[in-house]
Amino acid sequence: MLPAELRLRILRTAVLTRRFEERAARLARAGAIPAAIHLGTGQEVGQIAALAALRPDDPMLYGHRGAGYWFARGISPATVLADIAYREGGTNRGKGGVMHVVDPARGVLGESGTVGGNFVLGAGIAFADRQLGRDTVTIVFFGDGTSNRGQFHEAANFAAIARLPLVLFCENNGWGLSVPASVSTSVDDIATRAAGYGMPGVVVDGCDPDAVFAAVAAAAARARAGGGPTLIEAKVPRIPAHFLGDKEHYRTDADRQAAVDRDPLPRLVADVRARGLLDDDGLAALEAEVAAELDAAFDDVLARPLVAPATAFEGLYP
Amino acid sequence: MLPAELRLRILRTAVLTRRFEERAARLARAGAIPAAIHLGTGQEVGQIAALAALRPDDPMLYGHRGAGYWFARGISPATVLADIAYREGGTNRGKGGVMHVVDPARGVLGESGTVGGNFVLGAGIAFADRQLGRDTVTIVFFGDGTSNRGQFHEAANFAAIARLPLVLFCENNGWGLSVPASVSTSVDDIATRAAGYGMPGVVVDGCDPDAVFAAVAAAAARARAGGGPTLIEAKVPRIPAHFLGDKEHYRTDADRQAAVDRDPLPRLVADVRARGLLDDDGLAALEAEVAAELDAAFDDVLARPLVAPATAFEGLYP
Amino acid sequence: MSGPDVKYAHALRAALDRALADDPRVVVFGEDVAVAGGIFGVTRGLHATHGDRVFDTPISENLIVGMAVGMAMRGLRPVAELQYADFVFSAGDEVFLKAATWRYSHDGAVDLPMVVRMACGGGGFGPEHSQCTEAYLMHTPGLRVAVPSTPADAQGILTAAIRSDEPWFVLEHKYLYGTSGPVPEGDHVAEPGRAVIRRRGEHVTIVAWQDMLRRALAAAEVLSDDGIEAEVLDPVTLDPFDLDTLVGSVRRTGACVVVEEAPVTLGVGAEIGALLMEHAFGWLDRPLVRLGIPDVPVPTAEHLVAALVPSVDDIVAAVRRQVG
Amino acid sequence: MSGPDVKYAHALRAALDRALADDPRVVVFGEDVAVAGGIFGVTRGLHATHGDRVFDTPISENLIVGMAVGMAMRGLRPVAELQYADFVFSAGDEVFLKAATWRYSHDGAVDLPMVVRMACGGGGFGPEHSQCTEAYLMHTPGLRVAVPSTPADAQGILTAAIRSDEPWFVLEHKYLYGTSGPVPEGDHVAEPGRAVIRRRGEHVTIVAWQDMLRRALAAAEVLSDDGIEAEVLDPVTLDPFDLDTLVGSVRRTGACVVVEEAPVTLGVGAEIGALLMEHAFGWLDRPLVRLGIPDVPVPTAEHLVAALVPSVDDIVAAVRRQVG
Ligand SMILES: Cc1ncc(C[n+]2csc(CCOP(=O)(O)OP(=O)(O)O)c2C)c(N)n1
Ligand SMILES: Cc1ncc(C[n+]2csc(CCOP(=O)(O)OP(=O)(O)O)c2C)c(N)n1
Ligand SMILES: [Mg+2]
Ligand SMILES: [Mg+2]
Repeated sequence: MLPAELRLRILRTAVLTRRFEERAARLARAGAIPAAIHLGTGQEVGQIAALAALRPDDPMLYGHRGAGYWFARGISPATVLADIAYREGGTNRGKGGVMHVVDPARGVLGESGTVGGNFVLGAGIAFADRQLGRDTVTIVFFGDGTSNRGQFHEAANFAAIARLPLVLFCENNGWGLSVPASVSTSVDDIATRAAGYGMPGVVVDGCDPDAVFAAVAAAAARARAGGGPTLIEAKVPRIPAHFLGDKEHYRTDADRQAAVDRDPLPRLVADVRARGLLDDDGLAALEAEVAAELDAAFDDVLARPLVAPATAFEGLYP
Repeated sequence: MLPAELRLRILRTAVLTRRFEERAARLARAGAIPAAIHLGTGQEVGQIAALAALRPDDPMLYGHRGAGYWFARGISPATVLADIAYREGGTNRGKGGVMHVVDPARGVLGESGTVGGNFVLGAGIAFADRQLGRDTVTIVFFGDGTSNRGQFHEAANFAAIARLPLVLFCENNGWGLSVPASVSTSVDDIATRAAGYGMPGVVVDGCDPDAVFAAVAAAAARARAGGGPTLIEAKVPRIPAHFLGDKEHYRTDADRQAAVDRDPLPRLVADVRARGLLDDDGLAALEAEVAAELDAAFDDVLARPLVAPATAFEGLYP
Repeated sequence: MSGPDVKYAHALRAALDRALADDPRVVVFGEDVAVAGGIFGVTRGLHATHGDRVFDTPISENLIVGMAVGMAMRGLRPVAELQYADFVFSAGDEVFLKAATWRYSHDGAVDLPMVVRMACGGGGFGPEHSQCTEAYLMHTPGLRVAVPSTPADAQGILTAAIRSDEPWFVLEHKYLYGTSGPVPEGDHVAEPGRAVIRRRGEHVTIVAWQDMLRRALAAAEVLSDDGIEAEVLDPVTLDPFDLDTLVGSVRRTGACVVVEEAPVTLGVGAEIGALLMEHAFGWLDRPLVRLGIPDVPVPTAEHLVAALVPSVDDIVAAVRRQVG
Repeated sequence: MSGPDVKYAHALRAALDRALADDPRVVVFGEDVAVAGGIFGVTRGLHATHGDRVFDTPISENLIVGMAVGMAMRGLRPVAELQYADFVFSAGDEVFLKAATWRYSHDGAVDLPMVVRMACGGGGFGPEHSQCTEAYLMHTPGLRVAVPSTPADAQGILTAAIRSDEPWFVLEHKYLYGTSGPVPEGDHVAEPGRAVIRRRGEHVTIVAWQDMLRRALAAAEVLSDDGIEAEVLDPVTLDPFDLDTLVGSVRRTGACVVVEEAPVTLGVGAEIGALLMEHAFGWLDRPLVRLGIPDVPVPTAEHLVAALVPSVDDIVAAVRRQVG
């Protein structure tokens, strides 16, 4: 069971993520910032709980869904917004935008633009860290749709052989863009594929931070002890459309509503309340604090100039 | 159990294959023909038995190991030798050599030069034939080493979803060139990976033609009835070196001897003898007949000119 | 060109729709092409009309292209979609080593009547979703490459590609999907390997296609005010490449500028330069000018992309420098 | 160049051996590189000397290159082997979309000190095991490309590549592995981006590398008997490319022939042609001549390959036609 402080920290980060994304989406819809955002609504609690089970410097390659990964590692909303909005003060100065937020000191190493590229890069990262005597565990986040790329197979096989300190964390939200997992993926649980590599495969409720935390903690402990990789599949709802402009013509209202009903954030709020960790006032204070942080960050960043055009020529080589 | 006539046919084709390859290897070592041959010694019985369980027009993408695939489909030794030796009268006139023997009317569709390319092509072939109302079953042969390419994953997943009439036939000879399967592949039985795709996975003794025939026949019947793909793993010995020039520095004599001891051809000979299907005279006659056929074929083909240099410019487009 | 105005995306759709209706061997597939109608909307409605011959695949690019090759061998006429032209590398083995070589390796035993469609170019998508990869494809013997710039050519060339027995790669520019132009009614097929002179002029030949063609035409108007009349040539297909029309134009004008949305080094402009040396050396009054992306990847921010990709002003300035 | 005669393959091995000995961050991996010592024998003995830092991978090309990218991000200095240069497409996503873009996408937050070695060219291997894929790599911003032709350069450039913080692709020609030449003793490093004039001459500049360099040098001897003195330029690396040495040579000779073992269309010769237009237009007495593979894949039969790849006679004839 999560200690109280950690549970509250996860809640705070999840609220920060949710509110940040809501604001960013609003601004993007209004045309004030670029719209290349994939919201993580409903997946952020699982993402944040997973990262809470790792060390703050454990290498991570994140997925494309949301800002939770970065906030969980302490990257500031202003920094992330600067990357989204191509302003000075971000991490990639317009080169990578929201897809390539990076902070190696925090283990935030990036994301493959082609989904699934993370698998093989992650194997290399895990190999390198072990080889260099670092006792880190590398985590790779990916969606259910992404699991069908060939790189999954190549990386899973090698990770198992080499007993790499690697956690393959699948966020199965039942959709790969417009294609339901039932159409794209030949098994119900992607975790069942783990057996084909001789690695443990675990299914968890991705809306349950305790379950996610426990699964990742166990996988990380195993990996750090030399036991090799684990495939964790977190079942999560897909609440938002795939990307901001997506009208979801392909989806029924009932399916969307079912996802909304699984939203882990109200559940987590109810949980901390039930545990007596936070009352109405505390929650209001948390929301107010987040709002103030975001007000400041958004005001600050949106007042900054766009990165200078000349930066386009920089960064290719040392 | 194989009917007597079929058992004898398998034996005859296996003997033809073995003797053909022995001659080809001898000539190649002497520099009389190109040496780009990977011998199928010890794997040919399984290959031939597998194809005996299919219709003569069922599409096949073969592996790189040996001539058994082609002889099982009735391509003549002269034709194959012409391809190997870049003479007129082959199927690809020097373009593809031994790697790309082709005869669409016999379902012999070719081989991907990059091992593993067959998986995704095979999915397309199986899809096309079904779509075009042909009730064929497509078979894809591949080695244990090859199974670790990403294309395996992509094709297996889609084949299972689409219930493609496809048989994935793995010839696990324990080696991928110099790398033992234990070093390259994270599970002992590649067939265990089938469960991760929701398809049946079967392990058979690839030196036992009855077992191979039964497994392929069952898979084909299932596929033809709309039941989808099957992964069959035939355990076979790797008797020869990987390619002709390979000195096998990486291999112990004991391992090589263990493979030789598993040679299915003497076993099949003993079997037909024990069943009273062929006596010493019959066997001698079979060998003599094969020798005569090969004498004629080799004399014929090696007297032919090399394909004309101008053919290099032909064949790219219709 | 006469006919009603049609959007580029709709013209592509019309080509697919008609091909599906006319020929039962045509199948259309890729990620999100069926129910969703494609991430750029090109295939919208086709699944409803044609059923399972329009289907979604998993996120498996090797499979998408490899399956097309396998299907084509057996007589289907697959039209596969890769969501972005950068993904030719995600399916690199199948594009460059299978589609390109299979017929040749097997000495023509099978044809490959297949098409791969994909969206290229633009800004805001980042280094892995923005590339115009035509030069890679053009360097590869065995692949046919189209870069249609108008709705009419989009429909005509895609139709020709589907009816062809050769493997075609059709690059569709993201910024063109929403543009309109006349498309002939009825069965409209364009002939591959025929460049189109989009504007006549005597002082310089500008070669450009897709979004760069629009910029080249705009630049030509600006230049015209200065008395410089640019001829603007749209190659339409890069393989086959219409050498005659290029050489004819440059022999008239004596100067050539190539504008492309790809790295300059070994971009299509390099080939055009070499071809002009070989076929128009004596006629060239001045060296070829290549405009393209300086040798960096395509960044994500639109304004950074704008700093890299040739603009109307860049083209005007380059022509003035060259011809002036 | 002084020093004992060493085989090209051994020179490469010496570079790897020394790098492994000097720098614990260096790892060497790929298919069959460890116990077997590589299918062309380059890595023989390294596993015995350096243990698990030289290791075999599964047949998983995406993994091989992707892992190198991931390792490099974290401070290892991976030297990966792809068995054949054609396999850059089997690992297409990782080569063209990861190694090339990662540093830029993340604005330099990490360097990619990685090397991918691979065997190219030759005959008898067929369309998927014979290609010289340097033009594809050279068109890609972010990748460094070496085509060493001598044992000294093989060792020197591989050493430089391993010590560099940039992603290097080193093409090793199959027909050169067995050739010998002097290699300086001690710590021998070559400087990337420095072309070498392999032969001085005043009438024409022949640009060639690897097996075509050998043919070009043989052709130059034949031509010399006719009184035609060819200057033969070996670029050594294609990215960075030594423009100055090329331009200097062509300004002296006034003519240029490029010989390569790859399709002519958009081969490296196209870029050289365009560069010469841009930088030596007034000095060129005659158009560039490009010799390469006509636009078909590489067949398997050696004698068919010989019919396609420029021969010594082809080079002699082309130069005579051009200069004569
Ligand atoms: C190789 C590749 N193919 C396709 C895409 C386009 N694309 C981006 S996200 C996505 C869907 C991913 O689905 P999933 O992995 O389930 O993640 P989710 O969006 O559901 O979180 C697709 C098709 C891509 N970026 N890369
Ligand atoms: C993509 C690719 N990688 C590597 C090779 C080189 N290669 C050819 S056969 C082979 C070993 C294959 O092993 P396996 O699949 O087990 O077949 P076997 O030779 O044992 O029958 C290798 C590495 C290739 N042809 N294609
Ligand atoms: Mg999903
Ligand atoms: Mg094997």
